[in-house]
Amino acid sequence: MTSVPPRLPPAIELRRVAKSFGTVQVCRDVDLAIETGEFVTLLGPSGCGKTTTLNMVAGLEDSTSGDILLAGRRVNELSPVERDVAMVFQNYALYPHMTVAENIGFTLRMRGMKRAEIAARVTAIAASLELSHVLERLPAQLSGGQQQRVAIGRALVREPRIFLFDEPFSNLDAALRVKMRAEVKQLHQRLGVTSLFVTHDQEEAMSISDRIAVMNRGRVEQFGTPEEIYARPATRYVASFIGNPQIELMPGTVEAADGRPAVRLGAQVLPLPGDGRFRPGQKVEIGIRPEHVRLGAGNLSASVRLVQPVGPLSHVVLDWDGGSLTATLPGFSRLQPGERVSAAISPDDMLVFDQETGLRL
Amino acid sequence: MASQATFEQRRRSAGLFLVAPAIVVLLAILGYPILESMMLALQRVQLNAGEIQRSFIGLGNFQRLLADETFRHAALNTLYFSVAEVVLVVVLGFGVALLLNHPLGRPGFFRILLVVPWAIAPVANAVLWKWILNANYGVLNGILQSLGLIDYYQVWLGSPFSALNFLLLVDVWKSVPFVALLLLAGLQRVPSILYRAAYMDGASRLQAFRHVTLPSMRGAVAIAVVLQTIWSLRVFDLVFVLTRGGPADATVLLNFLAYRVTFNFLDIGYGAAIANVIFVLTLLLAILYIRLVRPAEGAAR
Amino acid sequence: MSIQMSRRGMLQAAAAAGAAAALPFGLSSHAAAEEALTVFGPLPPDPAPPGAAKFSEAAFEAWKKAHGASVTYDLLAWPQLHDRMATAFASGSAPWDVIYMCGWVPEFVSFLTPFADELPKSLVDDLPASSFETVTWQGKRYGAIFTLSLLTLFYNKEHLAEVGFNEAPKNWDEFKRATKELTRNGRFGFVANYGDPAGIGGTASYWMAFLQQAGGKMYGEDGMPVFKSDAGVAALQMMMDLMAAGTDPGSISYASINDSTNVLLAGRASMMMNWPFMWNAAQDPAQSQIVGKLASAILPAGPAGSASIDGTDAWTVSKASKNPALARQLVEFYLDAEVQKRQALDTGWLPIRLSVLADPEVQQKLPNAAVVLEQAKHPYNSFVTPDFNQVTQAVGTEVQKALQGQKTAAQAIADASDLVTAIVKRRG
Amino acid sequence: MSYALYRRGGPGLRLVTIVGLVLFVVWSAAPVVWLILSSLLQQKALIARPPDLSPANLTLDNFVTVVASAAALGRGILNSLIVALFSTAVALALGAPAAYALARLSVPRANAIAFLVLATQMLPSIAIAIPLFLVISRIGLIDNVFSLGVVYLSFNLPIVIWILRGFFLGIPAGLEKAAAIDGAGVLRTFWHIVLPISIPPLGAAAVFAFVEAWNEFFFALILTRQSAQTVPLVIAAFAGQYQTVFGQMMAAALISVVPVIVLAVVFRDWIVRGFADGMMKG
Repeated sequence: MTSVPPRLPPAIELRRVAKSFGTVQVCRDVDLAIETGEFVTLLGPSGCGKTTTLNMVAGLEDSTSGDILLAGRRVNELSPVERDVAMVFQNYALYPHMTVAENIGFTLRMRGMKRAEIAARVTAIAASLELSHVLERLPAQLSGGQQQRVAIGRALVREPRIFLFDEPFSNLDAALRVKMRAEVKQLHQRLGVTSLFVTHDQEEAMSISDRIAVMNRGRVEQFGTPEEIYARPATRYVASFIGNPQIELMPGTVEAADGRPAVRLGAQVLPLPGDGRFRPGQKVEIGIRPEHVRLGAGNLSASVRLVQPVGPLSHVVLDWDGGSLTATLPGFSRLQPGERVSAAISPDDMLVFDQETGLRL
Repeated sequence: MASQATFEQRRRSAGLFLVAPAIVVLLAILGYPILESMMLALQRVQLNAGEIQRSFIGLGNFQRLLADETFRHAALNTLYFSVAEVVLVVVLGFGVALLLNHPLGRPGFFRILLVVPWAIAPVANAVLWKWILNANYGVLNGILQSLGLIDYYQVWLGSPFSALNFLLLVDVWKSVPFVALLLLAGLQRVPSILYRAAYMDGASRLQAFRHVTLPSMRGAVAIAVVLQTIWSLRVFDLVFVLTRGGPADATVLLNFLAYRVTFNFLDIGYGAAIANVIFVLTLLLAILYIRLVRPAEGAAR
Repeated sequence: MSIQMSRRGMLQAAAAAGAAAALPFGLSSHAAAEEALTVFGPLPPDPAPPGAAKFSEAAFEAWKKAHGASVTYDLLAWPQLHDRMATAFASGSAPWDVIYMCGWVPEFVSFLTPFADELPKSLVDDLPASSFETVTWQGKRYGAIFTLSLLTLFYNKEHLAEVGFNEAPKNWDEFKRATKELTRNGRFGFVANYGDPAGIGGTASYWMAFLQQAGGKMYGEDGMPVFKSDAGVAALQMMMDLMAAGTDPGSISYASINDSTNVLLAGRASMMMNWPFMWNAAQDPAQSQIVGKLASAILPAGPAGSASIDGTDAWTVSKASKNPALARQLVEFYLDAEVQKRQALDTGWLPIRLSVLADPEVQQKLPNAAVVLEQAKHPYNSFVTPDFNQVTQAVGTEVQKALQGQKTAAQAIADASDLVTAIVKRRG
Repeated sequence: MSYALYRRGGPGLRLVTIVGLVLFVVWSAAPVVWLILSSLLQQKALIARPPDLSPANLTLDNFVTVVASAAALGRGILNSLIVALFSTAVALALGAPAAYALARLSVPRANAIAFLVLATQMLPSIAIAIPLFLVISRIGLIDNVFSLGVVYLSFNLPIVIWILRGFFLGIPAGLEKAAAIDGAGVLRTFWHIVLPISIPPLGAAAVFAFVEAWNEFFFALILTRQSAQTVPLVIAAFAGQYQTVFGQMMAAALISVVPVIVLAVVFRDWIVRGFADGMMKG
């Protein structure tokens, strides 16, 4: 019986939202609550339902069941414009027959705003996006980055309650993508508008979001801050999707060794945290992130298969009795392939998942 | 002022609102005539005592068709004509579209020239070709002889096979422009990024055509093929002016036969039966072509 | 103002239209009292009525005034006449009072009134009795022929003289020999339009002329075909022999008589069977290279003598006409002796009245008039029936097959007979 | 090989293209050249063997005669213009929205409807001519340019729907979504976004509808008398039973082609090229 202090309803809330096309279920019981001002990313591989979810929030697709609430109001039947959302599309979706100015001003025109006011707002937006000199050009005459900015300008100009981004950077080259990512994040910091962003790029998601919803096969597997998602993945799927290099997952069985829980991975037995989460005989999967593998001390004996320096770090792929393992070391590693090393993994760093449900134990 | 319809529902009802006028107009114009022609096909129609007498004879007209050798002959002619025409028109139309899509073919002159054969009234077109092909004073004979390609003036429309093929040639000449236009518009819709991709992938120009152009053109080609099928089965005025179905019924196409039976023989029920056979035949061919051109129906979505 | 599509003297037509428009408006105040007639017919140079073609215009105006009638011409190119008529009749709404027919009387008889039975005796007596054959159905006369249009032989005098013929071939043997000998120097002895099997002037109707020359008939008393006979085969064999002897091989592809006429006019063939209109066309230097070289004669005699077929251009009156008496009077006006004479002199279409045909002025302007009159003394049945198109289509197609060597004459005639029997039986 | 060269083609492709263009010009133009010559020659010269092209035979008589018949030809052209423009405008006005709906607006059974629309074209016009005549004469609209124009909708509307539907299917879905987000409803999206980017196919469809209506013969023959006669009937009038005045017919045909050529000149860019290439890039 706690008394809840009065607070704002979530800016975006999805309650058991499902979507199917015929017999194909694209989204299953998606629950999501996004607070005002938050920057949230829907992350997942293609076909996981993230874009469909975004479209449902935008009002571009109907949900088959469930409720969509914006600022506490059910909006299932509202048109996109009534929902007061703006969206930046994959491939930009700029109107090819309109100039940049017309593209940006179109939405204002649709609201019956006066020409002079439209022009003023377009000019202001264009200036802030460094588009002033291309206002009279057609989209086909712009560079990729400029097109991207026009698309953002089009979303910004109407000062919406919510920003939606549908893989907006997927057409840009890597450098430009990183740059645009920073611009969008700064923009968000400046304006503080609730944003929902869709991407399949986990690095993009990690770097830009306040919270991330990892989606898989139409479900939200985990919704949390980037740190939570990374450090405490709720499921094996989330663990494997997040992190670069990928987490190593190894099947094993829980045993009791010296009265403490341990896990048997092939010929090796590794200790587990003794907090009573594990039962002997339990089939589990062990996940070990590369940065948690400490080399040079410990009881695991392994041999170096591959060394990949990436500048500040080196990824070292090891072979050991339990299978293979990747370790991340600072700086340029001097290890040679074939070299034998010893490694240690702290029981507290191990992520243990139930083999059947995939849930973290 | 939220309407109580969702996005997709609104789109659907807007769709019905947009599609309805066209359907209503079409139904108003064609509904009764189409039903009537189907009814007529089941009747024996006679002009008697200043009025039309109609008696229901079930499938009698269709039974008569089965035994009618002229009909069989016309059906075979039509099948050959239609298939050959669709193939020729689409292939030539594609060729012309590719030529006009090339930078060298961009000048507007070519595009205007393209429209001309199609712009000439079919009546005049048929008479023009009749003179060109004339066996005695036709300019085609004159040109071929002066080029030394033939020794004697040929009777182009004199033998069954030759007559049918010249009929085909003339109709192809008239039909290529529109299909070329359609395919040219289609070609310009192929995203140039695909060609860049093909170039990056090291595809030869031919491979790019095969793997980029052709697949992207599926929709346009499908429309061209289906429309041309319909039109080739409707060819009539050309036969009427050029050959009257001769010699010895060699160029009788089904539509001409339907015309002859309906308007020359005033055997209106039987004519309607032939027309309905054309309808079914066109329908089958159209479905077949659609299947051929779009093997994977869902892939286009 | 009705359509003025005459291709000659179009400027005059425009001038006439201007003049008509300039008439004092007092005249038009009678309009309300006028009886209105609508006439459906062909455009010139095909045989068109006064006022449509350029002849007897003043007389026509006078007639209209005298009868308080207005006449609207609904004119169409000849090849389209039948279609529009068929559609209108089949839909039960043909708005015409007077209708041009060309061998279609039996076909459309149920929409016509037998007005010709009421024509004045003086007029009927001046018409060849046989001219009513193609417009009579079941004993009643539904039409009046207004131009004597029989096939005769036209030939290039110069060509014939070159091979020793000082006059036209008189019989089949001479015909074949002349054709053979005339076929030289890249020219052909004979040209025809065998491309279109059906209708008057189609392949079948040519064979019908030969059939009668051979002494045959199409139908027996019971209306069933009787042409599967020696005469029928001989007629077709004659056509095949002519083909082999030197008929322009293009003939099989000429779908209208115009195609083959041009061959003769270009001097590239020496003989053809053609209609009276040929005479004037051959004298026109703009279209003819044989001006002054053309002559005409009756068709060469077969075993039974000469014979021809009838072009049967006739005026009929619609059963639906609201004013059949006035319509009949209009046809009488078309057949008026003076109008007939102007028709002959101004348009080249021969009159049908015997008195006008015998008129020296007419005979002098149209030397072939005498020939056609002479031809009219021989049989010229076109064997029109309600299913004439269908019958000629069937026969003509078989004749084409024989001419192309696909069948022997006997085979083709036997097959044609079977087809026609089936057609006649289906009519019931 | 640079990309530019790759797209344009090397000397080999260039040669093939030039040869192809020459063939195309000959193929398209040769009969037309003969048409023009025919209209300038006396019949006598035309039936000579080979055709006698000596300057002495060149004449403008055919045109003079045809133009002098301005009553018929002029009215025919006017009628054809009215019929063609009316039919084209209505076909586009009704057909474009319908095509858009069938292509993009999740109308139930859209594919089936589209196919049925097309199927109406599979019944030969001969079959429907008599019933159609019956209906139109009952309501007293025989010989009326607008009833003829309405009848022309029976073929122009389905074809326009089909041509445009094909193109609408290819429009990137993102554009419509963006418009929806920008606050445009279905109708405004159609008007402000879809139509402007579909000008090339709209131009092609318009030219198609215009030409078909301009040249249509069979319905015009049956459904008109004198006052609503269209150009093809006027042209056909030069081919009689016994004589075809070929030169005059060709002169009339040439005159009748002029409006279509004008249309082609005006629309030549819209018909196919449309906006800058690569408009749909990305």
